[in-house]
Amino acid sequence: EEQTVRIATEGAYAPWNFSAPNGTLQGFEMDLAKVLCERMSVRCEIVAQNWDGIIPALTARKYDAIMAAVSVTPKRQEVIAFSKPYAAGINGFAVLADSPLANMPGTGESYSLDTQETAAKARIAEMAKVMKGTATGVQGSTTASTFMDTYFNGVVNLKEYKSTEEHNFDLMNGRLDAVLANATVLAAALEKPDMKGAKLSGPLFSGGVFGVIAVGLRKEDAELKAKFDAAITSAVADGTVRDLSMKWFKVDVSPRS
Amino acid sequence: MGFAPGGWGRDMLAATGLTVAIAACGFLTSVLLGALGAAALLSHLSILRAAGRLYTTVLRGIPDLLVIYLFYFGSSQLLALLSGGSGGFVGAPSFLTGVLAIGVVAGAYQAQIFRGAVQALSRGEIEAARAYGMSPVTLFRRIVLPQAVRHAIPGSGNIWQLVLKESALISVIGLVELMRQAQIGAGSTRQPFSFFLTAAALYLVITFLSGIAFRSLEARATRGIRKAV
Amino acid sequence: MDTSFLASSLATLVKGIPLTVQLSMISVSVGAILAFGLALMRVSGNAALDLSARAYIFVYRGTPLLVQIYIIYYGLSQFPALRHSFAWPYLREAYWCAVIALALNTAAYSAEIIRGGILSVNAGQVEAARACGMSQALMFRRIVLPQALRHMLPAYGNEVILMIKSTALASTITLMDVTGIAAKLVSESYRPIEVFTMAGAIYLLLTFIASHGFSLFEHAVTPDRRQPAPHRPAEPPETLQHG
Amino acid sequence: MAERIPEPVPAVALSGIRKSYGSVEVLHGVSLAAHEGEVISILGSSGSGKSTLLRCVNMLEVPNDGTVAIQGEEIRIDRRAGRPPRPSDAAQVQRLRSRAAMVFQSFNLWSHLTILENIIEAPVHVQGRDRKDCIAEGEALLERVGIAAKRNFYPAHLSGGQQQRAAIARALAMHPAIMLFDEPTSALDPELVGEVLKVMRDLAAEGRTMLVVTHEMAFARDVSTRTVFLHKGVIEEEGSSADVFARPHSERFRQFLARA
Amino acid sequence: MAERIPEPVPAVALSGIRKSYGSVEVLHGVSLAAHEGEVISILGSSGSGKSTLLRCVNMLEVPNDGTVAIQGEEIRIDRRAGRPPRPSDAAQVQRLRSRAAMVFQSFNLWSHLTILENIIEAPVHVQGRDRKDCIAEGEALLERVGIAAKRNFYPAHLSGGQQQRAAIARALAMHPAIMLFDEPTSALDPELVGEVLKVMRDLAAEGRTMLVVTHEMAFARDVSTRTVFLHKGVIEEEGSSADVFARPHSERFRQFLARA
Ligand SMILES: Nc1ncnc2c1ncn2[C@@H]1O[C@H](COP(=O)(O)OP(=O)(O)OP(=O)(O)O)[C@@H](O)[C@H]1O
Ligand SMILES: Nc1ncnc2c1ncn2[C@@H]1O[C@H](COP(=O)(O)OP(=O)(O)OP(=O)(O)O)[C@@H](O)[C@H]1O
Ligand SMILES: [Mg+2]
Ligand SMILES: [Mg+2]
Repeated sequence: EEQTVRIATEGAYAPWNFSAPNGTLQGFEMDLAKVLCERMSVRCEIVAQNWDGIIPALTARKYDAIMAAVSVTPKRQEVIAFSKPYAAGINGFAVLADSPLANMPGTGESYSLDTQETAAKARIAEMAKVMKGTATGVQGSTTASTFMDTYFNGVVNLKEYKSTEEHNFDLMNGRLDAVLANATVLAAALEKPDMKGAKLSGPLFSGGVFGVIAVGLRKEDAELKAKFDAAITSAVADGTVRDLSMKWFKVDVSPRS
Repeated sequence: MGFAPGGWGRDMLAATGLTVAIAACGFLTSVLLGALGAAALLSHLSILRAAGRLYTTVLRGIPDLLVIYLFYFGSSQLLALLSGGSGGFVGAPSFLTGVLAIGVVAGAYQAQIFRGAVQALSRGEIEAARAYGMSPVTLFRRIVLPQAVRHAIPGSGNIWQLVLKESALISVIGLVELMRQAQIGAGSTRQPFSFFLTAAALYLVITFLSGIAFRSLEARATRGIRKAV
Repeated sequence: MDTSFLASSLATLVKGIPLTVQLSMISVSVGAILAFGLALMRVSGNAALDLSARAYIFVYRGTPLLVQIYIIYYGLSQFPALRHSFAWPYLREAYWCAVIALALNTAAYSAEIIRGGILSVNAGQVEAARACGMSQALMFRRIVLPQALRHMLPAYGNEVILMIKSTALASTITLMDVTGIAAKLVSESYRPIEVFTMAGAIYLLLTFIASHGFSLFEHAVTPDRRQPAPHRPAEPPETLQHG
Repeated sequence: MAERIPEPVPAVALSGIRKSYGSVEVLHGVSLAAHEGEVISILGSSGSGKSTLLRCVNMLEVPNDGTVAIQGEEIRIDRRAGRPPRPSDAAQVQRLRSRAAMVFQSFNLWSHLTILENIIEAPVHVQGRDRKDCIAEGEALLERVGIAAKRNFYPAHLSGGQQQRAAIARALAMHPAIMLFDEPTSALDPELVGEVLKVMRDLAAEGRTMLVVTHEMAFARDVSTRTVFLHKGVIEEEGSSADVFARPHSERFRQFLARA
Repeated sequence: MAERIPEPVPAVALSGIRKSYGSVEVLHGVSLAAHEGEVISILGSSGSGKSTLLRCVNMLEVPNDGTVAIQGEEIRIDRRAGRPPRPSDAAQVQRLRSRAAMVFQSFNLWSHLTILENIIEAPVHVQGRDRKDCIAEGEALLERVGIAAKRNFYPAHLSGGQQQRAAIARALAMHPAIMLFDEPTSALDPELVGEVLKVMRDLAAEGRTMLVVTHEMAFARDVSTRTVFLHKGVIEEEGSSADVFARPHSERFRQFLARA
């Protein structure tokens, strides 16, 4: 008999996961979930859950897995288990095109904090000189805020927002000089007319604190974790993840391993 | 927005319905608990008074979200314990837990409002009811309640509004009410303004309709009362 | 329970108290003044005043505070004219936006409470004031308000407590009050129950102080509900008055 | 001696009633028994404790000392130290109260009910009588006190005298065995005073027990069987009305009569 | 003829007063003038409109028709169609009211103020007099009505008669030129009635104008200069008190006197 796995997502983080009118869930992770479930030969049920309660409800067994662009962090690992990663976290800064930050050093480059740490740190030091004292926004409780705390502590005036739209607003109306967010999300936002005049500036960062994005699972469900690991490994290996990534983000976020 | 296929209208309306349902049930619960709480606060038994004070102080004092978490995760743990297994998620139904959590919090506010309303009543009229042999229940039902309603309506109307907004917190336990639906829409289309403004407009519609109900209740409750100002 | 974690969270959260208290106090006081004006408009008997106050209350009670904060903080900044006006240095600051939003919101709720208090004053009491030639204003100040105050204190106490808790929404517009810090701690530790319990304890303490203050105040202004004090402080003796 | 003849049980028996407000004692041990069918007038100057005494009969004020018995049944009072005394058995008090109707000095009509509703309230909801019957009877009573036209008015829209009459009708509608009247004619014009006193005389003839606080000397002398003069919380003079008015013992009461 | 002799200006002049509640008219065109120093008793059965008439004098009820003049100054009334009439000039009404103190049938003491505070409230805050003086005077007044011991009590803790005396003291403290009394002795015992009537006699001797709704025939006959008998909203009998009681014209008033 077929096993049912309930997967929770936020349903409000386009283009990773979002809802269409009438509640159908779509996005990169939804497509990926379908692929993974097929490969695990289980029946999947996807539920939408507010971000705020998403981890407690997992441990309370309301569902069995989370696919909601959750980054793997040591703190989260104390509470839940993670599968093998299915995406890398790539983040970048957006600024107004007519601001002094418009062409920060390293624009167009990208650095991995794992493999190119020294070079990345050198770039960060240069950027810190330009960004000193500016107001920078990040979404709270994300890897972006951890990155700023780690590398720009005391340099910029950091403000935390509930969502990326909100800091984008404040970037556009001049309360902020720069925002740092997931590059996929920023790229999607920059295409919209209301963000005309904003652009990416400085290098893209991945690895390190940005870590990787994986399926969140209960620690005791080792068997399910094994299944997910296997399915993800194969989907990464045969390029499925890369294809989905190009389809939804127009960049490749598949984890390099 | 809009109702065409691909429009969000239908979802927003459905969520509005759920919001009204949660709020209405939560409000009724709060009225019930508030009446009990006020009775305790006004009791001549000091132990009941203390219990009433504890209830109103603690439940008004701690963040509502915490109460909801405790009700939701607490009740599911309790149910799991009772059912003896640690199998799947033994779900206390979200709707019920949400309504209870909201009702218990709002009840603490209602208790204070009812207490104030009762204390504003004419002592003489209460004495008359006692003198005619009314039991506390009859006294409450026939004399205190109809008159206290008059003093309590403006404050209670505030609590109704509170409950209506509070229902938004229920989304953390997985119900898609109006505010959560707006967030979903905002995050999915990346157009927060249109969604939040629509939600605000829908809340206003609810307020408008419930305002009519409250006003007619108030008019009924003030029959025969000479207005001071 | 991990007591050392609880203790360290508490130590961090405590830093948010000054902001939470400031936001509460400023918005409650400003809100009370506005509410008083609105309540007067409501009972003025002047149709235009009544209607405009009613519309204000309708809109502010009828929409979620979160949306109001959102509109004041993000919505207003959409207008370039405003961004170039004298008000922008204030509206630019999340702090002032939060104060404005909270004060405007509590004004609507408090106005209803004050109106309820005014309406519960007995007609005979007002007639006696009119009959001895009190002006409307004097009557309000000396007779109606003191009596209305007694009746509305429980409901107003509710409102102040709600306000203290509502300041938590300021964290949605980047302010690091107790809730803002709590959210940050949760995101670092992923232990929401522990952190929120500690934050809850702080809010409980603040609201307890407020509600206790209200009980004391209510007790002080309702001597007529109690038996007369057996021995009032003695009036100064006759001889002293003449001396 | 007269051991075989059973003493009739008094309808109301107060014994050694003391009542304090705060630290001020306003009744200093008052004893009084009203037998069935007796009409007792309670006279006394303002502030002498008349209303308080009447309110002790139906436990609106719980005496700090002394006992109250209604139709032979003593009301049990819980007088544990350190808190105000109160009846031990609420149900008992309710039961006894529904046999003793009161007309208040300040009327205390229920402001949210019309006059007719005021009158049928207790009969229907306390005594559980049929609503229709009560309405018919209530209308007859209103007719009798001359305010039938006001039956659908709220108390706030009545004149003082009309309110007082409504309060009397409300008490009569209970068919109480015992009636407690606190200055029932204070707001009435002399014509109506006469009317109301006539009604009370009829009630007396029906054998109801009445305690009447009054300032109407004529009523005390001519209608009531017994007169009690209260002064500063103590009964100064008591006896059959005829006796008391003809041969007052107490100096204070003589003064009172002289000035009246 | 007598054109050169100026008519004295009446302290209170009512002319053609009509007052309706809803569709029921309770005063059907009442005219009445009280000259300085006059004491007018208003008699009438319950519900005849006495309180309403008195309340029209100080605009607590605004007449639907007719005029009210205080010391020669007519109160301007705004009677635009389609809404209840109201005074056009609030300041004028306040000014005139502060010269006419009222004792209410139901006392209406301010419940949040002690008795002494009740008494000094209007003198201090309306007339702007010195607080200390007012306190001294208030205490003297309380002494005079016999409730000095209760000066720091709240109204809820007073007996009916004590409240009524406090209400009288409150009115006296205003030193009003005109006094409106609505059954000022209803809650008092006969002794006190005598006292209060004596106070009123003194006031009359001081030349104050008084309108007194009363059920005390003795007061009407012996103290008041003029007596008015109101019946169903119409003045049925009016004249000098001596005349009216000696030779009543109206049949209705004769009946009233007979039954009293
Ligand atoms: N607010 C009101 N609404 C409707 N009718 C009223 C109102 N006030 C008074 N009335 C009616 O007007 C009539 C006259 O009332 P008013 O109080 O003047 O009588 P009164 O002569 O003072 O009687 P009493 O001696 O009983 O005090 C009464 O029939 C009363 O029912
Ligand atoms: N709740 C109270 N608190 C304190 N003192 C009170 C209270 N009620 C009554 N008293 C006092 O008790 C005394 C007796 O009051 P009570 O009402 O019995 O007088 P009374 O004989 O009915 O007078 P009256 O003829 O004026 O109505 C008064 O001096 C009064 O001030
Ligand atoms: Mg009395
Ligand atoms: Mg009257």
